[in-house]
Amino acid sequence: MVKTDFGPPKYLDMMSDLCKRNYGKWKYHEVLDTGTLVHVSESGEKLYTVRAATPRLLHVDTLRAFCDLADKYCGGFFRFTSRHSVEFLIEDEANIEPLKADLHAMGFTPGGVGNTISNMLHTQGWIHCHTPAIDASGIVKSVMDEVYEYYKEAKLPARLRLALACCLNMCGAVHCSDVAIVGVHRVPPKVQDDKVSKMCEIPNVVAACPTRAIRPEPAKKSVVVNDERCMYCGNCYTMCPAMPIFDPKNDGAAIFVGGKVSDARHPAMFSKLAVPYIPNEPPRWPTLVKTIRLLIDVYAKDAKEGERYGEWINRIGWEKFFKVTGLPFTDKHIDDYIFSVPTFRSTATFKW
Amino acid sequence: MVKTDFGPPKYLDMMSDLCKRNYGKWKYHEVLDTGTLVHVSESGEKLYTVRAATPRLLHVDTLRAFCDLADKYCGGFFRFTSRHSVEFLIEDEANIEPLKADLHAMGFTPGGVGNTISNMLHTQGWIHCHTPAIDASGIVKSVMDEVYEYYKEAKLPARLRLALACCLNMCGAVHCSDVAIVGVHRVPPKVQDDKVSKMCEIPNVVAACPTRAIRPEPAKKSVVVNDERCMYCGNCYTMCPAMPIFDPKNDGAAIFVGGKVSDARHPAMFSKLAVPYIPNEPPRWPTLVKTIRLLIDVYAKDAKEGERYGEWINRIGWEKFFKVTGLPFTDKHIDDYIFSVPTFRSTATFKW
Amino acid sequence: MPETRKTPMLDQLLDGPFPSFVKEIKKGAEKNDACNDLLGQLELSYEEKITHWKHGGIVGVTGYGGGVIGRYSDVPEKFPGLTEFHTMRINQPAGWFYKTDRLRKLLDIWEKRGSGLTNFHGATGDIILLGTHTDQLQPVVDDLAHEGWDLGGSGSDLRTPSACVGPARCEWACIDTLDICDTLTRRYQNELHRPMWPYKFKIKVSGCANDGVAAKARADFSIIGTWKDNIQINRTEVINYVNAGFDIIGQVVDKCPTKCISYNPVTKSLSIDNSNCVRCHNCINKMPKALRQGKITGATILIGGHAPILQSAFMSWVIVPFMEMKPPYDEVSELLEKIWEWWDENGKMRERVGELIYRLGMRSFLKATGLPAVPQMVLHPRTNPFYFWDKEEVNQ
Amino acid sequence: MPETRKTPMLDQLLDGPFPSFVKEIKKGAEKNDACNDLLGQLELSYEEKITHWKHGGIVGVTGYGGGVIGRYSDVPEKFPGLTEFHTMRINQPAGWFYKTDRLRKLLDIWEKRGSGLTNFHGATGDIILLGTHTDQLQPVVDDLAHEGWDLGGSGSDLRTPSACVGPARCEWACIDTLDICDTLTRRYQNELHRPMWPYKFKIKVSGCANDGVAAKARADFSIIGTWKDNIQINRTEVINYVNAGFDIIGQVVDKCPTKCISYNPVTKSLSIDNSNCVRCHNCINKMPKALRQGKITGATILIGGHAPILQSAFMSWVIVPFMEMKPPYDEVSELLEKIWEWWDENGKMRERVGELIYRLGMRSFLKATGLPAVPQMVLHPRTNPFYFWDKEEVNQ
Ligand code: SRM
Ligand code: SRM
Ligand code: SRM
Ligand code: SRM
Ligand code: SF4
Ligand code: SF4
Ligand code: SF4
Ligand code: SF4
Ligand code: SF4
Ligand code: SF4
Ligand code: SF4
Ligand code: SF4
Repeated sequence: MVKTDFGPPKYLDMMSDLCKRNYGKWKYHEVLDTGTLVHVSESGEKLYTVRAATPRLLHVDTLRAFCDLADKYCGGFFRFTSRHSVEFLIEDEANIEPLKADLHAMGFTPGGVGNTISNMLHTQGWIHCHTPAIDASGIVKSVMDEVYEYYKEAKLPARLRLALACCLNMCGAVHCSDVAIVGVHRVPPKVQDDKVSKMCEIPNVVAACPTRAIRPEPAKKSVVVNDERCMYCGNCYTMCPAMPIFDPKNDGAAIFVGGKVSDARHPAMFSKLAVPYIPNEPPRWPTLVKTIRLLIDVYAKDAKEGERYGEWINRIGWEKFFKVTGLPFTDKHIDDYIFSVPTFRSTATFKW
Repeated sequence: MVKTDFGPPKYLDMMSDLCKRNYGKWKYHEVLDTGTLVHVSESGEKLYTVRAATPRLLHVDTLRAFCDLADKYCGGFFRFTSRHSVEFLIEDEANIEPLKADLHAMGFTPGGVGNTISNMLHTQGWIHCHTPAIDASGIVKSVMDEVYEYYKEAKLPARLRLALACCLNMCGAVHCSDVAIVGVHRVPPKVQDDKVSKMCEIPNVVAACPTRAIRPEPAKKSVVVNDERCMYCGNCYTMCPAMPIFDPKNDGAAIFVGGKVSDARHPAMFSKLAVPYIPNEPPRWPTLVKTIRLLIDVYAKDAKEGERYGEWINRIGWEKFFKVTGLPFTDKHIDDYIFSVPTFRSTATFKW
Repeated sequence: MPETRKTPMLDQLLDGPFPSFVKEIKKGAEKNDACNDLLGQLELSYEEKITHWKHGGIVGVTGYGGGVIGRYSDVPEKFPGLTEFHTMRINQPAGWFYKTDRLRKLLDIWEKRGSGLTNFHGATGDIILLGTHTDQLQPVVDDLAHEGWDLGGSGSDLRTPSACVGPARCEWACIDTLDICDTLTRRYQNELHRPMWPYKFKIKVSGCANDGVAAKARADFSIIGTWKDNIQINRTEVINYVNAGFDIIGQVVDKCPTKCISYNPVTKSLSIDNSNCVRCHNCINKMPKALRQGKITGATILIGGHAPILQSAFMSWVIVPFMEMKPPYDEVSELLEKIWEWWDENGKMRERVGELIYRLGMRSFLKATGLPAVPQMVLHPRTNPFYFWDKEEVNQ
Repeated sequence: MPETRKTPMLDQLLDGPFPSFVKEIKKGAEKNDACNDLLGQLELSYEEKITHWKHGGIVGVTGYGGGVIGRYSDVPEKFPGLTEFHTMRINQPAGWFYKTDRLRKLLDIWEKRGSGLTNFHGATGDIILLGTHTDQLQPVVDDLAHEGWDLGGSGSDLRTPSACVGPARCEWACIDTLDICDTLTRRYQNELHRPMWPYKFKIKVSGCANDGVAAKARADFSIIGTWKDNIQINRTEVINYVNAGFDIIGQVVDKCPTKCISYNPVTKSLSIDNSNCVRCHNCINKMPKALRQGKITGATILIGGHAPILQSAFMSWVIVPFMEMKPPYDEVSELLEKIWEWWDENGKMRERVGELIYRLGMRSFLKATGLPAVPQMVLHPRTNPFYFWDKEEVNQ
């Protein structure tokens, strides 16, 4: 009989003695540079952390190389972060620089600590998902190459979290990121009548549509989509493979900005639509990358020390945001979904 | 042939020469006391205004008495305000005090200017409407008697607008008042099956219910209400007189607080539920009056100079509001209607 | 004339400093049966905690569809004077200004043909004549017409617009509220008098952001005065305020929502970064002698306000950040008419224009009216990714 | 072994300073056909701007319902290595801590039986093993089990909980994030491995309001560390910060959301009105040596977070302002189980718990869980008057 339901390895078995000794006894930390932190315990013991961004998609050989570094410098222990950075936990201060040099040589230059752009959260894209409107990894690589200086150097007013989701399912915390890319479709699903009856449960498909754009077409044992009401969420496709919603000519990326999840200063906020659509331009998505760059540069220049992206916009106002970025404001920016009304400007106060 | 569609008398024909001469040329004003304002024109001319609250329900004889005062002191001109106060527009400063004395003698003591409680907006109640859950005028009288000192004396941190609507239709700006009373029902309508078919169009009645609590009952040529889904809005009764929703044992008043319509400092805000239910206690509604008094006294004591009711609560937080007022917080206070989710506290920040 | 009704409960509302509505009704009861019966029926309502008015009923007068609200007692046997007790709504003069001789005529007519009871004014702003018989409706209208008073709105029509006192007695009116209100009321008498829309439509005009007629809260179409250029500062008066002990930091500088005011305590001078001013009006409110609005004035137009029936209360939201407001106000009319056309075509029965926009989206509204989408329309852009593309916008 | 795929487009992603995922796949392609085909198929996607993965397909292993995501190429004739290319999700150790010898075992198994490609980690937090054949699923699971690695969640089940680094390396952890995460993961292995609910359910644990695992944004059930008593101030360290030139006014005093911090520049001392502190954590973030959280620690529990499908994204909201967090965390479990029961009973297919609460109301949720209504649950009370009364609450 196979063993089941025993769960993950115990975290304590994955942790160095130093971590265990000082567990819950950390007193304070200092940021040594954009790749290095030190945590000091009540006991006076110190733990150094070297962090480096990864593409998350890692071959076992790369992971083995990380293991080699951990064995060499960290007594065989390391970890990953909630943003898929790798972190090496060092007891001996002397190991910091050699480790960094080795990491750099491997192509994993440390960075992402403090007021930087840390690793960019993302999803599967064309590498492994069945519903993406855009690729994930290729865009992330292109964007991170472009804004790399902000990863390496602490030049931002506050930390800036980038994220990408390849479709509206938004796997990840994309909807609460400082700057987020989301893959969007722009045309209704194409119903493959011959397949619907075989592959899909029609009542479920009809019920799946949040705008009630789908009705049964009993004659064909299929369904019909009212194109006027469809806003391309793709939920019908999730329920019914016979309703593909891809369209290479029209799929692309939207950009949302100003979200955060920490409650520091201002409570967590959703990201808001900045750019409704940028076409797919593989392999390096130049328009998208340029727009992200612009969005970050304007913020870096205009925001005050300690202001996250959304806090900056809250201060200057959305009308100024569109002015200083030069991005067009369109009917798409105005909410017309369930919770729209509270987003309307029910006051005569605004900036010109 | 009857003359139709000629509209109201021209406002200019209803205005003194002084007003016409200085029309659009006013330079500044001063509050002389809680019943008196002076407006100074570019030309140096001055216009004094004496204001007094009225119960709005006025017999022609009272209006004639106002006309007499206007003839005596104001050259035959006077006006009403957007809150149904009466305003006498005086050219000769010497007329101010005599006019005030006469008004006082009539029972219409001047007040309501500046940081006071001005006239209480209200609706018809049992005097003239077919849908009220509470009376209007009797409650207004009882409340205003109780808080009269705040009408006469400028003892508040800012102006405070009271309003009352006798049912959820909320005729008036009740939903954006500092402190508002709203008549509420608490039990579903009673369907008079025999009358429905005669008096009502069933499809319209079914469609009228925002929570889809009503379904047709073809057997009886009537409708059935799903009591679980009914939130007593009374809209079905508006559409169908055979569905009365009154219940003397259960009708009563709710109190909403913290609204405003001016955009000064903070944009206009909706009022929010403070007390879900207080029973009808004619003729003087002591519990309701006591609760309003409490709500005003706490604000008067705790708010800072220049802070409207809602601004005060925004500063201290709703959790403190319920603490300092001692009012219970219940499941009723948590929104469960269309726009509920944005009102939930999606942050771990709050006060104990 | 029957004996005056005994009203022990209502009598308790004769006392106290605030003017008593019971006293008003009693004034009527002395000379009018209906008023006397009203006292009686109201006392009964106080005893039973329930209204005694029957549901609606349509009554009207020749040539008009709205303006009269039918009202019938449900206990006419007890209170025969209330068998019919209809309300009439009369267009108020803009700003609720009255010349006594004109008003007295109206009062006389109402005393003769109605109960003599009024509301000055109704919550919408009309003069409300409370209670008369069906057979008096036409004569009242005829008599009033003779004296220059016309009916107001009711039902699914335009309601009598209303406006704050504006330039007639307020230094802050950025627009001629009274003229706008009067012009629109006259221009749309047909829309006002003949219900033909999905539901009611209300217009209110406030001269500045203080919104003295609560337009944003209760008008489908709110016109709010504002300005485009810089707040005017009178430096001497600033110093006067400070010298008089005014808390300029606490009440003005700190209260500015965009923190765009700075004050120099040494020179006692105030400066405003107008590019970040949102024209909330607080600083001007607090220092009326020292600060004045800019000189390039006009209005912000907002849409959609209404009470909570049925989808929750909406406050009006911006659709035109700035519109010039010069007579004959054709730009407003053009916009209004486009809105009415779209609403009339698409609105369901009893769907306010704001609710229709909620249902069909601002996108559809903007297309119909030709208004451009601007960031001033929203507090913030959408947070969800569920937006539509027109066929012409996508690659076929 | 077929020739390495030509990937001119992907090759452009080998350059640049950020580590390249293409390089990772190429590492695999050198020894594994499937990886080589993955390169080819991805290049095709880049050319055609479309995914080449077919829609889902259910695959699994003995005794488990979730944890494996079926994946099939839609062009298997071109890329035979991708005919079957399933993903496996593996429970990560709490906090993503690894001992190299343990991890190497997992890597060896995956190289032997799968593509050798991984995600470290998936967005939910699992170890993601990317791509293997159906016939390898069971052997992978067996081999992994032998080394102490178990499957994660997928489908309508509990997903692997995740937690920030917490007390293992952070001075701000008010709760033992790792122990909570580990305990719940172990306790609910059945819920995690056997989809039986209306939809997925996610738990995330952050040690403080900084929310390092973005729980509020993406967990149905968010556990966030906090404290009840006063922030601890180290006066000497405050002076050190100031002397070092730290902008204490700009970064701490002015940024406090409730303005409850005051600073005396003369004595260089900071004081906090803790009764108005909302524990946003900013002041502590900015002066980690000078300020520490209180000593009475526990967690705030929030519910309902999820991405925008279908009713817009929800952020979790407060349901328990403060819960003590002592092992064995029975109070959390009791609450979780009550929530699951209610959701399971009432939820429609693919209705997240937050959406169910939206549909039925917090009232119904509170009744089911026995939690008391408290003002901390809302930003503000309702603005509409549309609330319900239970039969027992009204007079019959
Ligand atoms: C390692 C990690 C926790 C983990 O379990 O993996 C972590 C570690 C630390 N975080 Fe974090 N945070 C981590 C994800 C997050 C997240 C989640 C996310 O990014 O998706 C957030 C919420 C971000 C947001 O709001 O969108 C987060 C918001 C913060 C904040 C609040 C920032 C703010 O002002 O809004 C602080 C406080 C600060 O730095 O001032 C903080 C501070 C810290 C400290 C200083 C805590 C400490 O004393 O050890 C750690 C080093 C910070 C640094 O990088 O400069 N950490 N932290 C995560 C690193 C991810 C990475 O690879 O970059
Ligand atoms: C007469 C009237 C206009 C009319 O056409 O009838 C009027 C007249 C003035 N208002 Fe008003 N307001 C009048 C209704 C309103 C309303 C509407 C309402 O109350 O329903 C509001 C919005 C109230 C709200 O926000 O809920 C209103 C918000 C203001 C404000 C902003 C107050 C604030 O800080 O939020 C000011 C400015 C101030 O006083 O600082 C103001 C200021 C003024 C000034 C000083 C304007 C002026 O220079 O003449 C006038 C005397 C004010 C006073 O009473 O102290 N008026 N004013 C209305 C008197 C109603 C009454 O009988 O009391
Ligand atoms: C008379 C008046 C109350 C008063 O005591 O002053 C009034 C009385 C009635 N209103 Fe109103 N409304 C009156 C101003 C308002 C206002 C305030 C305003 O216009 O500024 C509002 C809130 C703003 C708005 O329009 O939303 C208002 C919101 C309603 C509603 C809810 C509409 C909504 O969209 O939420 C209803 C319900 C309906 O239309 O079925 C309603 C319905 C009614 C009805 C017709 C009752 C019904 O169910 O059919 C009442 C007729 C009673 C009668 O005997 O005259 N009344 N009603 C006001 C009109 C007087 C006038 O013409 O000057
Ligand atoms: C693998 C992963 C993305 C990644 O690249 O890391 C992923 C992949 C998929 N997600 Fe996800 N989701 C993943 C984390 C998330 C997250 C983030 C999180 O868990 O913290 C979210 C947002 C939070 C949330 O749960 O709402 C997320 C929100 C969704 C949704 C939208 C749910 C909603 O309520 O809005 C869907 C749609 C659905 O369930 O039908 C979805 C559906 C899917 C499906 C199953 C696609 C589908 O339509 O059926 C994807 C399977 C692809 C595959 O080949 O494995 N995925 N998904 C993540 C899981 C890895 C792991 O176990 O560690
Ligand atoms: S965001 Fe969409 S396309 Fe991307 S991994 Fe998630 S479900 Fe797949
Ligand atoms: S894509 Fe979304 S909106 Fe369009 S038909 Fe499918 S489920 Fe409905
Ligand atoms: S609030 Fe209701 S009861 Fe009162 S007047 Fe308006 S419609 Fe009638
Ligand atoms: S009162 Fe309102 S909720 Fe109840 S049945 Fe009537 S329309 Fe529906
Ligand atoms: S709204 Fe403005 S312009 Fe009109 S009366 Fe009030 S303060 Fe004056
Ligand atoms: S009008 Fe309001 S926003 Fe403008 S400067 Fe004055 S207080 Fe500030
Ligand atoms: S969430 Fe708080 S406790 Fe956890 S790692 Fe981040 S700062 Fe530390
Ligand atoms: S934790 Fe936040 S709210 Fe509390 S004192 Fe510090 S900054 Fe202010």
